Amino acid sequence: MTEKFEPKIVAFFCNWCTYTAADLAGVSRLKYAPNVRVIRVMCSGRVDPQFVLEAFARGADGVLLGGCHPGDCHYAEGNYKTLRRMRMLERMLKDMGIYDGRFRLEWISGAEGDKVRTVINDMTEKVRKLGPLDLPGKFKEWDKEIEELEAQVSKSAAKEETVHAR
Amino acid sequence: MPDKPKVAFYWCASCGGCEEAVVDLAEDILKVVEAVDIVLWPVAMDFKRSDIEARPDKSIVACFINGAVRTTEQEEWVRLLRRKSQVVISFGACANSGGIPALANQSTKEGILKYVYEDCPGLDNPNKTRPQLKCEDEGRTLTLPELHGMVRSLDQVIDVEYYLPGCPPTPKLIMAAVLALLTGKLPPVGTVLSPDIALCEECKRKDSKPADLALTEFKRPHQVQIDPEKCLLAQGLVCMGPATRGGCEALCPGGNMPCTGCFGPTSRVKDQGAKFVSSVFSNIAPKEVKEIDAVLDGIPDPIGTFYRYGLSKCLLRRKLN
Amino acid sequence: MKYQYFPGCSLKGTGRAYEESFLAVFKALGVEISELEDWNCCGATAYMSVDETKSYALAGRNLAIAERAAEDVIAPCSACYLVLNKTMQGLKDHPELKRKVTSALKAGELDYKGTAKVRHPLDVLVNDVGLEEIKKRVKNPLTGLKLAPYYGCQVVRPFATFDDQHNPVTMDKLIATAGAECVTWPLKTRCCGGSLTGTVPEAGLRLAYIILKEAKKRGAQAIVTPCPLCQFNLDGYQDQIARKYERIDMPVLYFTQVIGLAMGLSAKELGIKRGIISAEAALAGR
Amino acid sequence: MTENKPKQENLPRVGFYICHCGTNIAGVIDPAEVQKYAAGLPGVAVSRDYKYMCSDPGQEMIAEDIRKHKLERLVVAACSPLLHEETFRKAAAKGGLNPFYFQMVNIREHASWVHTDKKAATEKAKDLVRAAITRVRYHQALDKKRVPVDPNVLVVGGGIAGIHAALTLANAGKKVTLVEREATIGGHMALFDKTFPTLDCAACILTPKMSAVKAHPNITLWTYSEVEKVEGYVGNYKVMVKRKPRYVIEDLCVGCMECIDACVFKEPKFHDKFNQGLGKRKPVYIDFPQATPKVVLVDPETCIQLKTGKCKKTCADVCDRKAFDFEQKAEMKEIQVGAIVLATGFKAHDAKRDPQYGYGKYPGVYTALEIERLVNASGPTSGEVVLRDGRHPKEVGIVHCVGSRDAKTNKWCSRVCCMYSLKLAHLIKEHSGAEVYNFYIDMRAPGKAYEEFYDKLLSEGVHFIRGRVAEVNDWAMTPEEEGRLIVRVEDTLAGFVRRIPVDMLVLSTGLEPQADAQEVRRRFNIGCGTEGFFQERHPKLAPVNTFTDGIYIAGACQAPRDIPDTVAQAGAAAAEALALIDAGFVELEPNTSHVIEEECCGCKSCLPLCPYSAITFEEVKKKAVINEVLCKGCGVCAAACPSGSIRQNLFEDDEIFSEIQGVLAK
Repeated sequence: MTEKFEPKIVAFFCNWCTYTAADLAGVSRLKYAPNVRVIRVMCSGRVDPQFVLEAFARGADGVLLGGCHPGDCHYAEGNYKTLRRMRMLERMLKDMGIYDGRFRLEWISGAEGDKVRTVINDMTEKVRKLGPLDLPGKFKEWDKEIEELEAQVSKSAAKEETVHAR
Repeated sequence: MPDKPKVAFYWCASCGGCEEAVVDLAEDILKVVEAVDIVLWPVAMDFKRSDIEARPDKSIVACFINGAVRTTEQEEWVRLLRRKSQVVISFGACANSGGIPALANQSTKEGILKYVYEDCPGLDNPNKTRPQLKCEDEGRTLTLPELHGMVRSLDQVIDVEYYLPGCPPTPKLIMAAVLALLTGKLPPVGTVLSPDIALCEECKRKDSKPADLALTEFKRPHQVQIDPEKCLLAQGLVCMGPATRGGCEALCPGGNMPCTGCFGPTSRVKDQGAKFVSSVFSNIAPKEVKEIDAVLDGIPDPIGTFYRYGLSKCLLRRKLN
Repeated sequence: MKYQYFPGCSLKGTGRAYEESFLAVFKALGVEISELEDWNCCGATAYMSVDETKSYALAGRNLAIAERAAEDVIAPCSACYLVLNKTMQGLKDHPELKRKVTSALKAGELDYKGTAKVRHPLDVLVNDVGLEEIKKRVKNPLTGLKLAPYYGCQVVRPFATFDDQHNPVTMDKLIATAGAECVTWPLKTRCCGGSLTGTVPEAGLRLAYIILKEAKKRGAQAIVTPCPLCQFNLDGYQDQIARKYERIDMPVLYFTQVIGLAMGLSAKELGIKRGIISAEAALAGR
Repeated sequence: MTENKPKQENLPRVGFYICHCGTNIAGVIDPAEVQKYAAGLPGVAVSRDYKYMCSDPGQEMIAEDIRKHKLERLVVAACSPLLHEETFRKAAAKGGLNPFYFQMVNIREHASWVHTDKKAATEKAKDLVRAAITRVRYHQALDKKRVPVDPNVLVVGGGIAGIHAALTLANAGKKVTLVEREATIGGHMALFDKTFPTLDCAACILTPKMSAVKAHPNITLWTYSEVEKVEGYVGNYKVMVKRKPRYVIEDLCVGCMECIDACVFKEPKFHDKFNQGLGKRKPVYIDFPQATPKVVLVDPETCIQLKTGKCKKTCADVCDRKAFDFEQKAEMKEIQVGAIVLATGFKAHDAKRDPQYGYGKYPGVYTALEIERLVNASGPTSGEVVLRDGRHPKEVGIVHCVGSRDAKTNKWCSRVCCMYSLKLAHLIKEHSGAEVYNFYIDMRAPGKAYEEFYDKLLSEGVHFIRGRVAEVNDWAMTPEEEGRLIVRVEDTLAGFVRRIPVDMLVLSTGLEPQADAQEVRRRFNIGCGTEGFFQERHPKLAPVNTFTDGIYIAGACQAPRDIPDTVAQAGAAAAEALALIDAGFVELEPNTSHVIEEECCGCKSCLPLCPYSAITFEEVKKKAVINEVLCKGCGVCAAACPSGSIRQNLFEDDEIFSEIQGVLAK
């Protein structure tokens, strides 16, 4: 039996625009896919590319970053800093084999509750089509080659020790 | 004469530069040799694996291992040395974070073998012969170690007590580590034996760094006449100094070349490349996507630039296929 | 200074005086001009409205040939100038169109990259050669001559970046440099009748008449234009206009002829006599 | 690498609470299941679900549990933290816990209200709860900082907005410094003859307020001055003001204007900026008779003494107060204020940017501001509507939306042009008897008594032609058109193109941001919208606040607006400033960043990132330092510090990493 794959998406939303927009979507009772887990930051500029990598490494199938529209940042220009570094991060992710919209940067103002819905639904569907990324599973898979040897070595070591003891 | 403490040196996937660094201790090396018994040092002395296997566990006081772990043989060796040693010091960038060899984590094992034995220009291998792990020759069985699927840092294979950073570690840091070992004045396990503050602290160009870089272009060192006094980032060169642990006394910037990050990040940072990107690209000038991209185009190989010595320690560990 | 030259059909036909004066003036200014090898129809005329893709391919072929050399291309005919620039822009904006055109050109072993630069001689004279340089060579200033600068619709709209779309002034500056007086009027870029003179003559002739009449009213002794179609429309239909409205007798010159005259080139070299309405009286009477 | 993970056995004791919010949450998410799940997570000492956590009993339950179970951390899963974070922080404090040992989980707006699949919503709630419980272990005890507020106020801009704000504040007993760039206050309003829709005389309502400013004991008026530099933060701004030299000592001049008569130039011959160039002035001049302060000034560009040093100085000779000082230099003044009101106004659109209307080419084309002066009784023609060539116009066209609602120039509607065009139509007709044609796109008259004013104009026989003017030229096609300006326009109501000959054409130019709005906004550390007007904090709920606390905006510097709205906004800005001052202090959210000195390498990467200049470089130690009062807590610097040496309170790396791990750990 194959269950429908439900992607896990970690979102970083800025307090003033996108998080507020997500609240607005709630107040407006808009319905959208339950696949996104929002982490609140004061500004999208607080999002360190390390956070994005960490989210992927810990099992996110997608990472969404939401900030104020250019020119509308609560902190004047934080979102430009986000944009600049995330453009580079996107290139790096691509070089590391993570692309096709698994990482997404969206400008959503506090008034755009509906955009929260459409972006989340759209991203969920797109990531669902891509299938699981499952880095924790992959890490385990990759490390099997050393686990095998670890087991072997420790076994032979145990044997050696007994020989030695004799 | 009481037994001198036993010390071992070993190399895995490395260039030999770390061995050079030990030799670079110059006359100081005599003090070391006087104080300890070297029981293994493949580059300089003839010991066999069986010699180590024959030693009791934990009988080696300290073992310095450089190089990344790429093959089954290296893995066997480091596991063996771990068992025989009280303290393992991960020595140099390759052991600490994969180093240059870890850039191979952008390719698959098959991809590498295929390129090396089939596709590489100038290759004369019409039958596409590849080395075999095992073969029979005149009745003897010959074996070769197998390549792992990826390059690992030493601590991704065995537990490690200390780290000496650098490509290679500087003689000064090596000597300090050896002295600490000999005197027993050891920091907590897991410590990197170098100041936990970024390189700019000790860089002579520090004062010339402007507050706002507002970079509009990145250049590679061969493309510019480098001003020997001025901050290299301010000259549009990718200098990893701000995101790199100090301790080398800014050797490269002192030699008119930008820091490429071999000392790895400070203890507060998990992923050196990502953190550097966060910092330096926040400070470029343009605001429009097109213009931003034009600036980024100045860095043709981001992974090779920001993870030159640390791809094994990238949070993603390797390129997915 | 070196340029490639794209004549188009007009400058080899009805606009021969334009070609003659253009080449003569540029030669006298020491600008090297070499005609584009194996050029074809620019793609204007009826092509654009019948089959846009073919029209782009035709223009694209000229551009691909031009790209082989490093020099900018001068297209004196306004229609050629417009179509070539339009093609560059169109192929840049529409990848699918570009794919079709480039594959058609590939069949002819041509490679279109979009690197050519198509210039108008007005632009080159004012911005590359420079008014100072031209002024130095004016031997025979046209003092006392009153000229109406008439740009037509195509040269500044919509691709030109060298002049204002509403109120172009490059030719005004050249006229002043030639020592003549420039008439100010609001019809600089109004329609000359274009192809309507051939298809709906009652509309086309009226438009040409409006321009001729206003120029005369404002005291112009001749109209000066950078466009062969405008020149042909305004010059060639004055008999018909006379029958329908009134006789105007307004010579219509190319700006290159005006500069040539001021530089002391002969009327013959400049093809002055090729005009249907004779300019001799105007030029002599000043 | 080290990770300072709290050890399993010493985990702080967490109290977890999930709110049903009636059925708002419980209708979709199963609170009991989440509560049971949380109880099994490491470190959780108490786990409860309750109908309304935000109610008094709910809060009391938390406080009680903190005391009874010695809770060290608090997690509440309920609505949005933007709604009730403060409520539960207080509940924590009531129980004796530092309020910042608290993390809130939003399972209402972000889950129960937006999902229908109950199982998936409950799973999502568990993930979010786990993340918060993992995160809260890393929380630190924090305090809110209080800073005192200086009671003095700076008002920048002496138009009607600045005047009204300054008077309101001064009347409330606050010391106000009003800084104006021009030689007189009054702004654009001082140029007008009448104001719409009431047609009261602008001077009659404005000049008393101008005099009141000058006379007010609480107002220091600095005209011909500009703010050069602003430092500091809410409640504590240090402002540098440059006072340009007038070459006349302000305190000595009584404004008798005898010096103007005595000037060696017998006739006025220089461009008169105040009269939009329609009149002339001398090198020593005063903008208009009611100028405030009523002090003359000398223009260094045209004064012979100032240009050559060789003049008979008849002006100075005639001054018995000895007010002239040709050696005067610009002076820098420093003031301390707690709040700033920016009322820097607008700039009229440059009609030359629309060449099709022929401004600057045909002398018969005027801008609306020129006409304001022309119809003004105290203007250069004493209110006579006369063309530049001396003729009296028989027909006048007024083109609306010049530099407004136009993709080529400004997209926005300038809001006042329809109404002032009506006013000018009325005044022109009244003063000259000419036929007046209004060319409009839409007639916008949405203010009190505005539509009625439009009706009045219609009944006065002013012509209205709906259509955007295509072109204006002097190309006559008939003898009647000779020598006149031809307006070509599509009459969209009649459905054909018309040529309308006029003698005078008025361009109703729109309102634009001041040319230096960007520099000014940077100086004051506030934002501009895409069109270049100052950005309000919230378009509806905080229209006079900016994103910088303590700096307020009023009038047309924020967007085009008319006089009634400007005055209302100026009053609002003054009230906001008073609210700040009278509170006496401001409390700052502790989510600020700080540099760990011994970890900072002094690379300066963080310095340019801070839009508030909160980060400075300490030159002796060569380390970055963050002023926590200036810091607004965006965390950009913390994200960008390449060696991880900047921490943001409440959003530390450990906290966010643990939240990521928590949300994904399964």
